[in-house]
Amino acid sequence: MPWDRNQMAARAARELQDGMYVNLGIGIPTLVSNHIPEGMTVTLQSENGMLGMGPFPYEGEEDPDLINAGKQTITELPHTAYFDSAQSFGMIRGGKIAMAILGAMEVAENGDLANWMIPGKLVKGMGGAMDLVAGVGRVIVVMDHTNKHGESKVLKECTLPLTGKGVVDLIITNLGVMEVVPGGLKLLELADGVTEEDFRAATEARLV
Amino acid sequence: MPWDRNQMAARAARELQDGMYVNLGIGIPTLVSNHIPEGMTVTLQSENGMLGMGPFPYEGEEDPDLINAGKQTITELPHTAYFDSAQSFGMIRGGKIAMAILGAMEVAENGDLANWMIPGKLVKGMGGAMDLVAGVGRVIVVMDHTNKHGESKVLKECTLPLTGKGVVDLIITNLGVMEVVPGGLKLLELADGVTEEDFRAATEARLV
Amino acid sequence: MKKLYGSAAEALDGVLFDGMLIASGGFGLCGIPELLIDGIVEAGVKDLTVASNNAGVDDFGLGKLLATRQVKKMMSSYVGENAEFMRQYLSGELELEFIPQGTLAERMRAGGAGIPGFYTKTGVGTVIAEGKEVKEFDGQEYILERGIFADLSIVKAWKADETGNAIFRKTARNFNPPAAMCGKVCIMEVEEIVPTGSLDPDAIHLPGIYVHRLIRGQHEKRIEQRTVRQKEAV
Amino acid sequence: MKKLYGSAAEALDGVLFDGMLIASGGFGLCGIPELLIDGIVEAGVKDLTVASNNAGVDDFGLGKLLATRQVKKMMSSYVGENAEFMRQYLSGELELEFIPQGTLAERMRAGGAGIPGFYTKTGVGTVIAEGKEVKEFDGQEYILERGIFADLSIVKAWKADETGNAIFRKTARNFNPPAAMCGKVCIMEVEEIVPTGSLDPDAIHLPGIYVHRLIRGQHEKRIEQRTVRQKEAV
Repeated sequence: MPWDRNQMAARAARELQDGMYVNLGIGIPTLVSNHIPEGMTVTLQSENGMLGMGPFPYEGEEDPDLINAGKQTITELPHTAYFDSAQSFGMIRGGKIAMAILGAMEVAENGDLANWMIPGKLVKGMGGAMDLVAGVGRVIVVMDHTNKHGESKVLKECTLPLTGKGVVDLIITNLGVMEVVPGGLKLLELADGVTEEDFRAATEARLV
Repeated sequence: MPWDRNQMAARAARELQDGMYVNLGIGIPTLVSNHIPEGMTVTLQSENGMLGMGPFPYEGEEDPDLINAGKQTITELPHTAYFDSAQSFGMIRGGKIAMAILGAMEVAENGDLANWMIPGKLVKGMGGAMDLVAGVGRVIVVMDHTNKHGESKVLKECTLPLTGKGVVDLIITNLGVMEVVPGGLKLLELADGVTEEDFRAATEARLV
Repeated sequence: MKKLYGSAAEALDGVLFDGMLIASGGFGLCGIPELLIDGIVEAGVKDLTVASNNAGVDDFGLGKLLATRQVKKMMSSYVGENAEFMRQYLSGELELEFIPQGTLAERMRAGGAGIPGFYTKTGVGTVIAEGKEVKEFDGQEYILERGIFADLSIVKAWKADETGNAIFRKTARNFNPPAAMCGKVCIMEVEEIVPTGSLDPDAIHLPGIYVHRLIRGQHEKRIEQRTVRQKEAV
Repeated sequence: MKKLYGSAAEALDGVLFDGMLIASGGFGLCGIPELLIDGIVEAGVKDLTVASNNAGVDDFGLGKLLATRQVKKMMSSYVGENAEFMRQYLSGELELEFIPQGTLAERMRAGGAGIPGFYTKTGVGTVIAEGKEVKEFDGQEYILERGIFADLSIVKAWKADETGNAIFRKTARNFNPPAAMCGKVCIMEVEEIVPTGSLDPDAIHLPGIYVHRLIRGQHEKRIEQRTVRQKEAV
C-alpha cells in the first residue's frame, strides 16, 4: 500500500539531523514538523524573517505581527530570532539553511524542479521557492508519484516552467524514495507493499 | 592673513545644514564639530558603525567597545544607533550620508582627490576614504593650500595615486574656498587679507 | 529638523508624482504601511510602479490602490489573494514583474546600499533568467540582478523616536528595512513615537538616517490567515 | 547539538589547516576575537590568509599571528599600527591586499549571502580598479568586486545564548556580523552565555544559524587610542 501524507512526512523527517536549520514548504512538508524525533533539535526557518518557528497559537493568542511564510498565525520559541527579509534570504542563498523540504508538480531525473507555474492557469508567483531551491544545502521533494490522471510526475524532463535547474537531491513520493545521482534516479526505498515493478511502471524518469 | 585650522573648520561648518548626517575625517575636519551652530542638529557618523557620535569621554569613563573610526574612545548621544560595518558602508555607498569633510594631499581641478598613498613611503591603507568619496552626497576637502615646500596642492592633475576620480565638490584651504565646476575651479571666497593675486599664485589648477 | 508629520496626507505632500516608483514594506498584510497606502489613494497619483512582495487583498493594503486603478505595474513575488488584481492582470490592464522573493529583498537592499547590480544563482535556468546577463564564477552560473532605486519608500515600524530610529515587531519587520533603504525619500508610519533616548542604541533595527518623514497612527493590522490549535485537555 | 565548547583549543579542533582563508571580526582592537587568535597561535597552523579590516598591534590581536609568521597574506583596509607587520610587508615576507573598508565589509556580507560578485563605484578610477571588470549602469562606471567565502570565521560578541543567537555591544559590532556570515565554519567567543530564551528575539544581531561553535572567556579589551576630555569646572 502506498504511503499516505503522514507516512511521507515521517519518511522525510528521517532525513533530519540534530542541530539542523530547515525550511518546510506548504502542504505535506509542513507535516514533517510533527515527526521530529524526541530529543532532536531542529530549528525551522520561516523565510519572511524568523528562525525558531513555533506551533499555531491557541485561540485568542493570535498576533498579527507573527506569521509564517504561508501567512498563517504562528508562535515563537525560546531560541527564536527575527530579522528582515534581505537577511532571511541572505541565509537561504548563502547555504546556511541545511535543508528545504518542498512539494512539487514535476521533478526530472537530472534534478530539475517545477512547482510554481502552469501555463494558461492562474499564476500567483514563485514566492521564495526559487531562492530556496537555488540556495539551501539539500532539497528534498515530497509529492505524490503520479498526478490525478495517473501520469508520472517523476519525469525524464520537466514539461512545466522550472523553479530550479538540477536542484533536487532526494524525492520522496507515496511509492518510495529516490536519490538524484549522475545519469538518473537511484531507487533507495519502496513504500510498504509497493513492488519495484509497480514503482518502475509509475516512473517515467530513468532509474539507475 | 591665511586662515588657521580653526578658521578653516569654522568655514567648513558653514556648509552644514539642520538635520544633516555627516562624516568627518581625521585632522582639521574633526574640528568642524566644534563649530556646529547653536540649535542646529547635525548627526555625525563614525563609519565603523555608529550614527550620533558624541564627544570624547571623561577620564575614567572610556569604554573599549565604543570607539570612532580613528580608534579613539568616544561617547554616545540620546539618538545614537549602532550597526555593523556592512550596514554602515551601505549607507555611505547608498548616498544616505549628505556630506563628508575630509583632508587631502592633493586635489585636481576636475575633482580628483588623492589622500591615501605616497609611493615609496609607508602605505597604511585607504581605510574607508575611497568608499566615502565615492558614496556620500557631497565631498568637501579641507587642507592647506600648499605643501611644506610651498608647492600648490590644488593641481591641474593629481600626481599621487587617487582616492577617487572627480569626487570633490568644494575645497576649503587656508587661502580660500573653491567650488569644482565644469572646466576648473571657481573661486568663491578669499581668506581675510589674502589677495586674489596671492591666491592665484599659490594655485596650479585652472580657476574659472 | 522635524521629521514628525501630523498625518499621512501631510507626510506625502510634495513627494508624489504620476509614474513614480514606490517601494513598500510588508509581507502579506503583516507590517504594511496601511496609513500611507490610504494617503496615496486619497492623493490620487497614478501610473504607479509598486515594488512590494505582495499586492494586498481586495479591500486592504495595496489592494486599495489597485481598486482605484492607480497602479500601472507591480514588482512582486506572490500575488493573487486579490480578485481585482487578477482581473486587471488577466485583462492586460496591469503589468506584473514576478521577482523571486529573496531577489526582490536583495534588489531593494542593494539599491539602498548603492549597489547597481549583483549576481545570484536564484532563477538560473528558469524564465527569470531570460534576458539577463549570465556570468560564471568558479564554474557555476549566476545571473545579474539590478538594485532597485525607488522614488519613494513607504514602510511601517512598531516604534520610533523623533529622529526616526525605528524598531519593528516580530515578523512585521520583513521587507520594511530593505524597502526603507532603497527610496530617495522614505516615509515611515509607526504605532508609537517614543522619546529620543528611550530606545536602546544597540537594538535599533533601522537608523533614522533612512527615514525622512514620520507619522504615528492607529493600525488595523488585519490577519490574513488566522490559524489556531486546540488547547490540549488538561 | 551542543555548540558550546570549553576552550578556544577545543573549539578550533578539527577546523584548522595550513593555507586556509580566515575572516576575522573586529575594528582596530575593538571587538576582536582575542581568545580564538590566541588559540590559532597555539595551534601553529600556517600560510594563513586573513581577511580583517586591521592587523592588530605588535603584541595584541592579529599581531600575535604575524609575530609567529603564521600569516602569508592579509586582506585589509588599514594596517601599520604594527612594526612587525610593516617589517614583514616591506621585506616581502607578507602579502597584502588593500581593500577599501566598505568593499571589504560588503565582500564578506556578499559571501555570506551567496552573492559571488557585486558592482560598486568605490575605487573606480583608482589602483583598486586595476584588473577588475568595469561595467556601466545608467551611464556611470562601477567595478566588479567578489564575495569572500572563508574557510573559517572567527568573531567576538558580547552575549549569546546556547544556540548561538548573539548580541554585540556598541561599536564592537563592526565587522563581526559580516565576518561571521562568510565562513563555512564560524566560531564565536563571547563574554557571557545567557540562558536560551533570555534574549529578546527582536534584538538579536546575529541569529545562531551563523554560529557553529561557541566559547566563553575573559577578554582584555585593550584600548588603542585612549582619548578623553577634561571635566568642565563646576
